[in-house]
Amino acid sequence: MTENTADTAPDLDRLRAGAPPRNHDARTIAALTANPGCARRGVLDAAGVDKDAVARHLGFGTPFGQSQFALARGNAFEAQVKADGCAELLTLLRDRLGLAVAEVFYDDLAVEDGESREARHARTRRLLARALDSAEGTLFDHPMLRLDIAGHPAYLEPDVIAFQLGGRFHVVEIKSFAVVDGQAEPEQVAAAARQAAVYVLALRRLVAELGHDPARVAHEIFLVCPEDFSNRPSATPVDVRPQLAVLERQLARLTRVRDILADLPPDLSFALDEGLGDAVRAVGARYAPECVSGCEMAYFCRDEARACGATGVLGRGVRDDLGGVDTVGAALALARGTAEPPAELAETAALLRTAARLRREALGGAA
Amino acid sequence: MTLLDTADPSAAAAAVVDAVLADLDGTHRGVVVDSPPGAGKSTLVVRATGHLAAAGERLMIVAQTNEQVDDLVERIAGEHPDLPLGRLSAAGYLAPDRVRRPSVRVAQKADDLADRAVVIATAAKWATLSEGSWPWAIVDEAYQMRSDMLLRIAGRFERALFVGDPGQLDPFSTVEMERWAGLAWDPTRSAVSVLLAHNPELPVHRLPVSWRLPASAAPVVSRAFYPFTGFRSGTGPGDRRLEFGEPGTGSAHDRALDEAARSGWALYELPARHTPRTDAAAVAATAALAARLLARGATARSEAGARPVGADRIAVGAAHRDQVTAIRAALGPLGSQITVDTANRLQGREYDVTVVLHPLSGRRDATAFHLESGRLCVLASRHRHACLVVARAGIAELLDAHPSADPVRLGEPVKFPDGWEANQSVLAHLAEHRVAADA
Amino acid sequence: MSVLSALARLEAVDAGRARPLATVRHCHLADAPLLMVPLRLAGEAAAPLAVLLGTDRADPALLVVPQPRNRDLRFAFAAELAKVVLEHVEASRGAAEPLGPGRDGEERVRYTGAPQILVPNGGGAAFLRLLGRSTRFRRTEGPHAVEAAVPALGRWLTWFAERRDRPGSSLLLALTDALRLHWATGQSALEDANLAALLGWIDPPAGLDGPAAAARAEDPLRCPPAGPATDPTFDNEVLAPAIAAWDASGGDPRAEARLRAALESQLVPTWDAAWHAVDLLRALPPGASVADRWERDRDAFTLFHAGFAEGVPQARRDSAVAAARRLHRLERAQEEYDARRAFDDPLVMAEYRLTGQAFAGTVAESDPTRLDESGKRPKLRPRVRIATPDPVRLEPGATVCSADRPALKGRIVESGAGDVLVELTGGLGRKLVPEPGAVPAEGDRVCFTSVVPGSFGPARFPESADTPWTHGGPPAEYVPTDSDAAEEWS
Amino acid sequence: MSPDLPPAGVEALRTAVRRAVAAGDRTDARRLRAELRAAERARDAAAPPPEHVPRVPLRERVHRVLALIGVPAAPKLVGAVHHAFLDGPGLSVPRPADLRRAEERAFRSAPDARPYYVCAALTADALTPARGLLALSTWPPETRMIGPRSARTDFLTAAVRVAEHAARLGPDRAERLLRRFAANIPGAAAGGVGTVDAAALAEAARAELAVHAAADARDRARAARRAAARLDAAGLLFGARPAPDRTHGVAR
Repeated sequence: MTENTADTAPDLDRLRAGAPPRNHDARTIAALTANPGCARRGVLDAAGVDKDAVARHLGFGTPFGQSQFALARGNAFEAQVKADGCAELLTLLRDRLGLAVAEVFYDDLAVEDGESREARHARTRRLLARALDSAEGTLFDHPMLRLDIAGHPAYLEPDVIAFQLGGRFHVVEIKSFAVVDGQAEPEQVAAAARQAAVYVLALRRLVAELGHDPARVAHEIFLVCPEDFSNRPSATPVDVRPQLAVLERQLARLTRVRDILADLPPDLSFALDEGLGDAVRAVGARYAPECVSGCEMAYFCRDEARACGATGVLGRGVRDDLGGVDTVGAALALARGTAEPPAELAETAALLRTAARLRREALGGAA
Repeated sequence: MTLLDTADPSAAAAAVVDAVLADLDGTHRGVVVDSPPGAGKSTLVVRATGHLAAAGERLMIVAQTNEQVDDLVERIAGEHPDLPLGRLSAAGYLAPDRVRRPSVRVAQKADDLADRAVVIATAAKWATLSEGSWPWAIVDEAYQMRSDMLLRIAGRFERALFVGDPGQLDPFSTVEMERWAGLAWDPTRSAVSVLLAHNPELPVHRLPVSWRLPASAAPVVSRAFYPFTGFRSGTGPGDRRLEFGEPGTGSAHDRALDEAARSGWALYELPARHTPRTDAAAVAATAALAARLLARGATARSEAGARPVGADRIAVGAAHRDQVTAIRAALGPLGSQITVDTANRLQGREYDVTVVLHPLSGRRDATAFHLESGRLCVLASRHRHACLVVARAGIAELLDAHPSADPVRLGEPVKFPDGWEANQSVLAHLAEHRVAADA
Repeated sequence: MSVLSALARLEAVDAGRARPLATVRHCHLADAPLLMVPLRLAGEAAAPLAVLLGTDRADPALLVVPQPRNRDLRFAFAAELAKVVLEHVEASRGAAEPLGPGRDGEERVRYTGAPQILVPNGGGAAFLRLLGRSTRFRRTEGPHAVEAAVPALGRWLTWFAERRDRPGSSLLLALTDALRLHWATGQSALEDANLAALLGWIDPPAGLDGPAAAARAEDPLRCPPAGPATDPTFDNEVLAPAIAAWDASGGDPRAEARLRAALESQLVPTWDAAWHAVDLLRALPPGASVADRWERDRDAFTLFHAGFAEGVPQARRDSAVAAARRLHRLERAQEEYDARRAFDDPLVMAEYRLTGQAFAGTVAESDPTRLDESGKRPKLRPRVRIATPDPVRLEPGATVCSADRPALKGRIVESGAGDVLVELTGGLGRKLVPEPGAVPAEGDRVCFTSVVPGSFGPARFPESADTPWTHGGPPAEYVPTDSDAAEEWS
Repeated sequence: MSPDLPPAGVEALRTAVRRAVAAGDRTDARRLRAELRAAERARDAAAPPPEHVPRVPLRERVHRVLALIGVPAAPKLVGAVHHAFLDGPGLSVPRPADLRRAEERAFRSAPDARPYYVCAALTADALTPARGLLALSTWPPETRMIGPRSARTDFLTAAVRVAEHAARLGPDRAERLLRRFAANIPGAAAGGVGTVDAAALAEAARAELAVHAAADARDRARAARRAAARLDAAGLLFGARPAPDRTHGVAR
């Protein structure tokens, strides 16, 4: 895998036209799994292109802003749980997992601002190595972890806690959405699980580098959220094996971007100039309405897909129901019998014609 | 694992059965037995019935469909002809011949069967009873029963043996509800998963040997659908053979049949295309393969001797009802002789050769329905000799492009095996047995 | 999703306007529904910010929480909201009509009306559910006491939210759901969740077509989100400064007025859009079974209303028995709803005809007096042969009923290309000669379907106290605790 | 419906700000926001509330709190203790790094000119400033070293001091603070719901402290010895300088 990425890296640097690669964090890495079939997204992400800037330059900026109320709530809850050596978290772990009273080690792996990410990563390595050897240490706050993304090391925003219990590490993810009567928004839990999986994977790689069994990092993470309608934290174990499997698969796949690059013009670049639109269009997209919630390019791709009448803009389900017919115009022509279907579409055509007849009948000829 | 690898399969299987029977004599309130496809689940039920009856325990047996109940009646009555059986049924039930035996009494009221040592009925029928109690129950196909059904019948027994196949299709509900997600007693979950959530101390046994699946299929199915437990075939390589009376013509159909006869598997691959569900070419190919198989006069040789593969020994499986209807129509007069059905209805059945229309063939996007591992597991594990899979090319790409954004519900156990992984695993194996359709 | 609705979406793209998915209205619309447009503070589970509500479109009431992090202000808001909701409940119920004695001999009644709550979208309904959950356990005495109306509001909102889970219930309707049941737009289901965009496709303002109106609706500055989530730039640039100013002013009425004006500016466009949606729905004639389903809603309402004073328990989560019972009820309601909707509406039935679960055609042959004499007694078993162009996928032996007269039942004898033979087994009368008109005659237009209501019979469940060991045994009885009432609700 | 609709200018500016923000144009947004605030001020024509000038300088107040609890503490705890026991409103403590930087400047320009400095606590392993903590220069060095158990022992020590202080003064203002401590110390919440017995809290904190104290003291003393050997006077108070960040640095 590393040889592949080594070859690909220069090409990817060229795609950014000199701009520095966008720094990945757990959220952006988790987002890589959202639409793996999309070559456009694959190339832009692998190259670390600032998709937000690209989309804005093309006139399709996404209002992905966050409310200051949500930010404040998130920060306040995290600060509260972590305050005074994670006093609340310790209480929670003692109650839920029977953590021994002596297990109160708290190592803040972040130091002051201004320290380099490499130095912080080195410190994380040093402290974790010691913890792995001695099985000593309870809470490791702000570990600076690293994952290779298509040949570039990405340092992960360290807003997570690694928690050691009986020689095994668990990732503790603090989120401010509520768990009400044991239930939380499945989408929010899924997003948290995907992010936690990124940390689990990075932590496992680090543990392996340090010569230990990666399985010492548990696939079970602890999600710490406000309980019901209070500020009281609750801890819920979440099994992130499915998210881990998907993530590993997609990270391995990113190196396959090379195959996509091979089919692209050799001088392609995503510089923010007048050629940007053509450059982006040169890489095929796989737009689906779900993209809007997770990809900065979504509105551009939607516009493109609508302009060419792609059935995909109506949803994956609609596209699949129209099996084999890719455009609205072609499907309607078949339904209305104004176009003679090619042999391979005879069936779809028959189905669409029946559907059209039934609609006509039911609507009294009005349709 | 070492036991699995080295010991004689019969001995390994017998050891598990003995352990199960020993547990029935113990103090557990329940005993669970996981049975992979064709691992002798019914045999176990018959043995356990005899065992409990011999100990003088009155016994109720629960199965999921009338057909399953009748199968069990037939087998138990055959094995234990002196055991008085009761077949509890709904009004309007006509007992088939195989159930009409001297030791079997059919009745609609439990009171009429009070003297029977063993009473057998569907779960739905048991659920209509408001009183009566049996010291023991055997619940068959327990993984296919919804936990709300178990709730309704559990008052009728004190202790129970639960037998079923965890790899097959999960029960489903016609309403989507999040309100019970994460509850240990979620009524939409399977009976076994709820039972074990509340009684984690119950012993769980696993039958280790599939007597149905040939040596060519057991590792493939085991790896894809039972990754953590595993099982092996009862027969070795070469013990099962499929021979044709009529040689192949070299056509793609015949080459696929020959490949299946040789290796136990064939992937008959049509050109990549997105199609409606009832893809005419795929439907035609599926029907043609089944018809050609019959026309070539196949003979199945196995530990049970040689026998011709007649229409009754062939099944065609598909994911959707409309596909089944279309394939049946394409089979013409054979459509009424060869079994053509959906995965749901093929559960628990066994044939010599199966022809399967791959659930993902021609799809542009995979849905949870298509990816459900149990569906593919059922379709890929009905055969004693060979399985032919018909599919459009491009499934690998479709799986690669599948977005993973499944919501996560707190407290809900992660489902294994993952449908995506299972599909990849099976597909990787099929790729080695690929025959391209004639252009 | 089906090919039929996919085609409707394609037609909508082509026409630049939504296309009908129904010929009749499948939900009930009360004469004076209570419309609620709630907003929630971002980042909080159920912290209310404001709600615009009322039954009179010209005169909505605006309730706001000037500082949503202040617990006392929230409960003051809840008390105000409770007053409106409880008044609506009482005003809607009408008279109690006697139904005669039930099986247990007790006289039963049913209110002639029931309260209906409309919200713009599914998020609004989910928010009401959480608001109900966060208020129903409040205590009216002791520490953290609240007004009696607050827990009452919680119990009613919880009840509304639970009724919404029931297929076919109209007590709490999300307008986007209701509209999508009747129209297909030229955009995806995901985009249909935006009420303004959905309306833009169904009934675009003058001078705009569907796509243009929908695009306009996606601009949060011209078309504020329909809630309960607010637009982040509104939060950051308008709301936060206004709340800060209110805080700093020490509750100055002028600062409060500005805050109210800011929130009102976000709510009024949705208020108008929601009534527009109501108008569109009201213009459709109601389906034949809508009144029946509303009657079930009124039954449920009467029951809950009658038991309200005693305090029917609403536990945090269903017990094992309660969950199983509820699932059974919901599955029954789903089946009933699916079938009745198809009987009411040829466009819904067309879905089943396309998938082969129903067919329509002309009676080619009819043998209305045919007797089946194979049994001990002869039975009336008329047969009709129907010519149909539909792609029938019904196996011989399948049970079907007539869409026009569901009591008329039969089974498929044979089905070939363009022609189906049906043997009629029920709905013919009690004699050996069919009631006049019961058997379709040659040349009649008929539609038969395998979608039949009522295959789910009533089911027997154990009492909660008899929950078996397989399900954890009898549950501890739910008793509200101090901690329920003490939840900070922050 | 609203008594005083804002003038169109304010409303238009507000929309313009949101447009700029949505378009990701920060410069424009900043400029427009300033204009908006100006327009709002003009509209309100009300004098802004007078700035509350504290009589006691901030560093002095931080000093008082730290002296009271006797261990390194985060700003939030400092503020809460101030609110509970000292006059005036809650104390809004700036980022510790900023406060310490100012103190360090003062120290370096005239070492030991002041009776005390608000300084850093040092990480035991790297002797760099521990994140988010404030300490006093007058404390013995080992008090300012942060080993792996120190966060907990300091929390417990602070609990003891606060509880004792509350017991002396009467617990009214400190109620909330005591509750927070009690909720996170085993056996401290014996007093039932809502009330915390300061004596019970102190006792519970001491009990847990006994588990960790010896090992923690050992860690801290060892670190203090290393610090004395390696760091100069300023370093001892404000920590070893961390390695600087390299922009877009790529390891290996």
